[in-house]
Amino acid sequence: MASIGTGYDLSSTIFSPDGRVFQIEYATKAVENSGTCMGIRCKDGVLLAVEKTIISKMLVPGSLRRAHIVDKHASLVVCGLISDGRVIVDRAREECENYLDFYGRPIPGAILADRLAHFVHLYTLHWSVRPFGCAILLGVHNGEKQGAQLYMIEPSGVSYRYFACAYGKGKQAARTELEKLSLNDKQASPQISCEQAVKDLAKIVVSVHDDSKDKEYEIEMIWVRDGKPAAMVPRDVVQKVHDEAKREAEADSDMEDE
Amino acid sequence: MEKVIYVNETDAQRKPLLPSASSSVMSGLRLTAGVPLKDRDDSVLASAAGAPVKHTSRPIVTGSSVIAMRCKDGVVMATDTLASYGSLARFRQISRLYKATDHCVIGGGGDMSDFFELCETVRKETTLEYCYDDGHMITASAIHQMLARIMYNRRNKMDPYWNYMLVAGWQHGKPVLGYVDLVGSHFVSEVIATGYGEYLGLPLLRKAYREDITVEEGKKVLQQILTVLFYRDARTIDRIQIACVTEKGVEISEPTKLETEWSYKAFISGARASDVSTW
Amino acid sequence: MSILEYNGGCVLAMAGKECVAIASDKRLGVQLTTVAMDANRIFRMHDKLYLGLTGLMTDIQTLDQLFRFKLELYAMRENRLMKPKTFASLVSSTLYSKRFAPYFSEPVIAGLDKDNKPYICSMDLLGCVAEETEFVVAGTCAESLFGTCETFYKKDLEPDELFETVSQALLAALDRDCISGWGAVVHIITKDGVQTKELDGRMD
Amino acid sequence: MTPIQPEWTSTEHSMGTSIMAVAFDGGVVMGADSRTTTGSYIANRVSDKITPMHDKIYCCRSGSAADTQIISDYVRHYLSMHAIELSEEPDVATAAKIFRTFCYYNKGQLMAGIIVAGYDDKKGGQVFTIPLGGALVQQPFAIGGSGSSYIYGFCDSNYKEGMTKEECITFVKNALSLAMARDGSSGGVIRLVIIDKSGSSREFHPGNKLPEFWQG
Amino acid sequence: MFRNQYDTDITTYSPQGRLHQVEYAMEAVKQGSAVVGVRSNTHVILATLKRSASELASHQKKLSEIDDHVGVAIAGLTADARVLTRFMRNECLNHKYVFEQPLALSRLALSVADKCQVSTQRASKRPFGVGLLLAGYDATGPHLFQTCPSGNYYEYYAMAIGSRSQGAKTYLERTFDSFPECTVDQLAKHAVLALRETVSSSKDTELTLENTAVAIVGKGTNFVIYEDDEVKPYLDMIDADEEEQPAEAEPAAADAPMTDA
Amino acid sequence: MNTPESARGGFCFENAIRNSVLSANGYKAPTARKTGTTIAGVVFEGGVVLGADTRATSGATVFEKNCQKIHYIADNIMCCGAGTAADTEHTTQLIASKIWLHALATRRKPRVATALSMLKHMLFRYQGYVSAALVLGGVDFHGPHLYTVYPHGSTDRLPYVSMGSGSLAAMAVFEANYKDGLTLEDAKQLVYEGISGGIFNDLGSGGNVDLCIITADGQELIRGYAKENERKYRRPGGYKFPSGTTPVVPGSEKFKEQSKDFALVTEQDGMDVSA
Repeated sequence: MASIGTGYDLSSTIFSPDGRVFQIEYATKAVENSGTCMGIRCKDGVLLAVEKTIISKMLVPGSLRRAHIVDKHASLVVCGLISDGRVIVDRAREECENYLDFYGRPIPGAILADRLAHFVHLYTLHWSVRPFGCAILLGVHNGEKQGAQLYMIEPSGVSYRYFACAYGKGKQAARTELEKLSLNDKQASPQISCEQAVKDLAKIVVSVHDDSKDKEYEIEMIWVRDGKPAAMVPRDVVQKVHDEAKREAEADSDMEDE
Repeated sequence: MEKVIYVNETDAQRKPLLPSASSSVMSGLRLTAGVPLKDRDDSVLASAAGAPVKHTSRPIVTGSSVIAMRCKDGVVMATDTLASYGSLARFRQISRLYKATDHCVIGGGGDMSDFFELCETVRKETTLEYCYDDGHMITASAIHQMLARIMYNRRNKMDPYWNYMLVAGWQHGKPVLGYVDLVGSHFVSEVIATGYGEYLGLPLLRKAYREDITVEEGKKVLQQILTVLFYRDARTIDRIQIACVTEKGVEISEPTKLETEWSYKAFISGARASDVSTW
Repeated sequence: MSILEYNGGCVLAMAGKECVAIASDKRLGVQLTTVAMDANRIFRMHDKLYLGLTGLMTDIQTLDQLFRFKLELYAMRENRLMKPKTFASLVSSTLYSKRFAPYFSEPVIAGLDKDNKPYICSMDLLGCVAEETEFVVAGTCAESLFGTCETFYKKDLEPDELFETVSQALLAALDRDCISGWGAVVHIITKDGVQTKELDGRMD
Repeated sequence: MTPIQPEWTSTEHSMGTSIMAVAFDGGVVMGADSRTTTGSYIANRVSDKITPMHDKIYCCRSGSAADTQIISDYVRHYLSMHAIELSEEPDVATAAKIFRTFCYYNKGQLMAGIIVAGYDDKKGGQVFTIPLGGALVQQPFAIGGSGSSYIYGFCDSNYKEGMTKEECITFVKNALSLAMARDGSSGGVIRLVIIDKSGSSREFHPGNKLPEFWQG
Repeated sequence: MFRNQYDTDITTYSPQGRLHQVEYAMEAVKQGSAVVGVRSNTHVILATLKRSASELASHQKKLSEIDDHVGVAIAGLTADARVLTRFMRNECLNHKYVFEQPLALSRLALSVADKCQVSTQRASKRPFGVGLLLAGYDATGPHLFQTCPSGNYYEYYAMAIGSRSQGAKTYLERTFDSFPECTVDQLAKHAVLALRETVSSSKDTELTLENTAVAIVGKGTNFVIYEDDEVKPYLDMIDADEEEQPAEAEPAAADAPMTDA
Repeated sequence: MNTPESARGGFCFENAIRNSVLSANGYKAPTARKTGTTIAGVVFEGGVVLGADTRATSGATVFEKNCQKIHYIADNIMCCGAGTAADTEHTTQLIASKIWLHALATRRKPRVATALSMLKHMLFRYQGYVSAALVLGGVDFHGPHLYTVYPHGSTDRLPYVSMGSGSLAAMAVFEANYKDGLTLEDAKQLVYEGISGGIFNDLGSGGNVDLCIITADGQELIRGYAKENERKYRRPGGYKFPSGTTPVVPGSEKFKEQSKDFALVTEQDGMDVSA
């Protein structure tokens, strides 16, 4: 990398001569090393999924959470440094509480995403702190009118709304796969249901997973569906679709072998 | 915005690096429960100088009695649906029962604005517990204790939440019933009544209580007591709600009207000019 | 401070078998200063009727004079002595007539009636009679006296036993009251006469 | 040390009341709730606040129970003496005048708001109201007591001249049930006295069968 | 050790997206003497190896009670551990004061981890150089948590951290499937055996009454620490085992002498 | 100036100035003995049942454990009293004697309404300063009557009533259990339950339950209808102090024999005024 050793890449408060803030780019690297995270907006809600490497077989399943409930109507997954992600989770919960407290209604996804982006951005502005080493995929459901929404907030503090998105190690492959799903019709309304998306995302995780590097991994999924509070997709359900996806993948590769 | 209870370091640490997106003071009006330190210091100085410190010191929109009984298979709690404004029966369709969790219900009397604020505080706590999603859910007795701490804290600031509340729950296979009031005193008991219920309801509750009384029997007892309260407390009306907490969860009835009796022989006869005595 | 506690002092009466005891302390104080150790608050109305008065000493003395006056008038008019119960009514109505400007004194009456049956009663300062069969108390250590008497009292005590019981009950209570004490006096009224003894109590 | 006493042990017995009277052609309809309170304890839930003064003259009492009872005792006494002296039925106005005398000359000591109504042959049905200071005012209809403040609007908009007896009864019942629903110091049953040339009759409407037309 | 210009500041990422300062703090944990934690369906047991700075010094304690239902074993900088221990005790006490109930283990681990995270993101701070094994019993049963200087925390069935903990981990991975049904004594034996794996390679160290400590917490049992003579039964347990089947002699490893617990 | 024996009736205010000066100087006027009290009554077919507890208090101290709060007015009228003990005692005594004179004058059995009228007028005159809250019950020519009288002089007529600090406890029991057409036994049970509700739930009330049943045939006062709070502890054999235990000031002993100057003429128990 051209930046290394130039001295312009040691602090987030320093621009390089060509107008880049390298520390933010390096923080993004930390995110890209993370297990793949995906989110998808569905007909009846929004689903987030994350691939988690199992670092030890003695780990209790579900430990080292990366999918978090933020409020009754909002969820997020952390892509990147998990402990950094928890700071954002806390902040998100606080924002939700404040908004509900003051306006008497759940915070809209756009505002939550905006406030979190502000918060993340703040950490790129001062020498005494470092940017967050994580990106956030935010799934919010604001009832019938506003519906389900999916946002991604990157370490730089930028935030976009998506039909579907992916980040982390396998992001390129995952994005390609996601684009293959029939995400929306002409009115840009989503086509598939959450139930279906669970299967689809499991398959994508399996397909982008690099077996040669991390043998053991599990999938964590979280959703917010119509009329239901945000919740983790039950572990047994995820396990089932995961196993199925793996079987299918093996069958495919066997076929290819033949 | 600040949390109600300041107890530990983490709260301080969780405070945002920079002021929250929603600022807590706007053109001199307070938007949060917390009082800026300076204001508090001022009021302490004022009182030291002999000037009275002013707080809202009386309830405005008030609810009357809350009564409850712990039964073998759950807890029953009942209130009427009136919120008075002095002697004006201002809101006749107010629910004074709050479902805090799947196994906990809170009933409140006293100032209704304070009661709703306390319910919000509890709601925040239970939402946070929901978010943690770690298999732990706050129990009724923990809510009871938390409310007691909040109340005691506020009364020490000479600015109490003007309420008395009952907390009923089902936890670890057992019914729980507790009381908290504006000065922070709190206890658990098999039968509790607040407000006028203390004088009119408690004697009947104590008489009706048995260790093996069931929720169904308990509901009938409470209904009878609320009838007595309607007869004898000028701040109680004949529309009530009964909540019960059992293993199955919380069940709060729709507001129902009480059956009352006004037609005893001696009640009907009024004074006539020819009567031997008027009174 | 209640005006009833201005001078201190207490009285106790207890019924025995054909006898009755009435006892008091001997202190006269002005709030916490002791000014006399020979105060008298038990008054002989006649040989079988004694009146104990607690409270403000000036009212005690006024009432003593008033009741002696009334009794002598009664004795002269009727040529007989007043029954204790009748006397209680007299005291009660006298006090109640000053319902809205009362004497600050709570009386205790002890006597023997015509069959030498003991009669005891106490009153509040408005003249509400409380007749008892066991014991009555009044004064600054009434609560302590209730405690000691509840414990020590026995039915049908002979004069000698009655003296000991009353004395013990009184001394025990006096020990816990700093505005009563400094000696005590006990009268045991029997059909034969009145035995009077002064007790050697604490002088602090 | 005296233990803290609840309010109802020390508060005076009073009638935070809803009372009312309406004159119609040939008589009056009087109505009252039945709640008597000390503090917010209901000492009597079926009290009778419509008190006979004479065969065809009644009064509705509000304020201190003790004061109004004593005053009406005196008025009844004077009125019956007066009737015996005259050997005819007293005028409603006379009854009202006696009430006024007591209320006016003792205004410092009394807490009494009274509605006097009845029938006499000279002037038919009449309604007089004597508020707190002792003024005496004749009105086509009168309302009084703490509950009345909630129903001025209703009464003003629903009163019509020349109502029949039955219309008056409905009017009184509806107005009182509204007042009783909103005023914590009023409640219980509605008692009505209907007075006309032939004498007086009573109606009793139990607390569980009051008009509920206002409840949506 | 490789040195670069990105490893001197906690607020600086390396071009690969790594935080070297945090990684170095993790190294501090590995310098501490080993601690082992194991969990059954009812109990959690911690076993620790204590060091002493010199023959004239006492052995550094590595176990502390946090509350009746929680205890902690530390590996890394003792002074940093003391700060965290005090913090955790405070958390538990506050929770008990407000809710009159013991603090759930998951919440305690979370709050410690959050505290650790804060000092990985501020230029004015350094990460805590200590790893913790939290053992406790709460409304959802027995739990064993590990926290790291990075602010990560994990829940384990069995875990070992500290110097030469790899041996213990290998032992645990081989045997932990059988732990859930273990009795307290069996579980304790596993803990001590795993701990022995961390010393079996060195010539001059073996588990003794002085350098071994065991702590137990579980259903109906408050957190109790066994030290000195109290540890004897546990050491006897493995000795008895040994007589039956002598352990294989392993080559000595020449690790650098440690300066902290 | 008033001579001590001046018997002009009414209250005497000769100490008023002195007492107000004392209280202005900070010497609090003492509180009188009160009956914290639960009193109640119920009408049944053919009569009334009155009930009362038996505790008298001064502040928080129990001054009498077994006092009688059901007072005699006439053979067919009784009155329970709550409030300042001296006031209830003397008010009822006064009305009793007035009723007795009234009965002699009219040569009729007294009516309950007469007693009620006298009570309310007297209490009204004193504007609540005579603090007597009463439950008046009786049977006369017109049948059973039951009233409450408040200290300010207002009265109520009801089929079931209660008064005093425990009145709410008793009233709760009545409201829950009263029915039309009670028998004597029903009424006794109801009053007993009401009073015991007061005894056990109101700290100002305690001791035993007294009942009084009045019917056309007469009245029966049952002292200690229920004694649920008997003293449960007493030292077996009691405390015994041998003669000489208490130190006596030497030489202070005096003995005065009963004098024989006056004969103690036996008073009769009551004047016979039945004519």
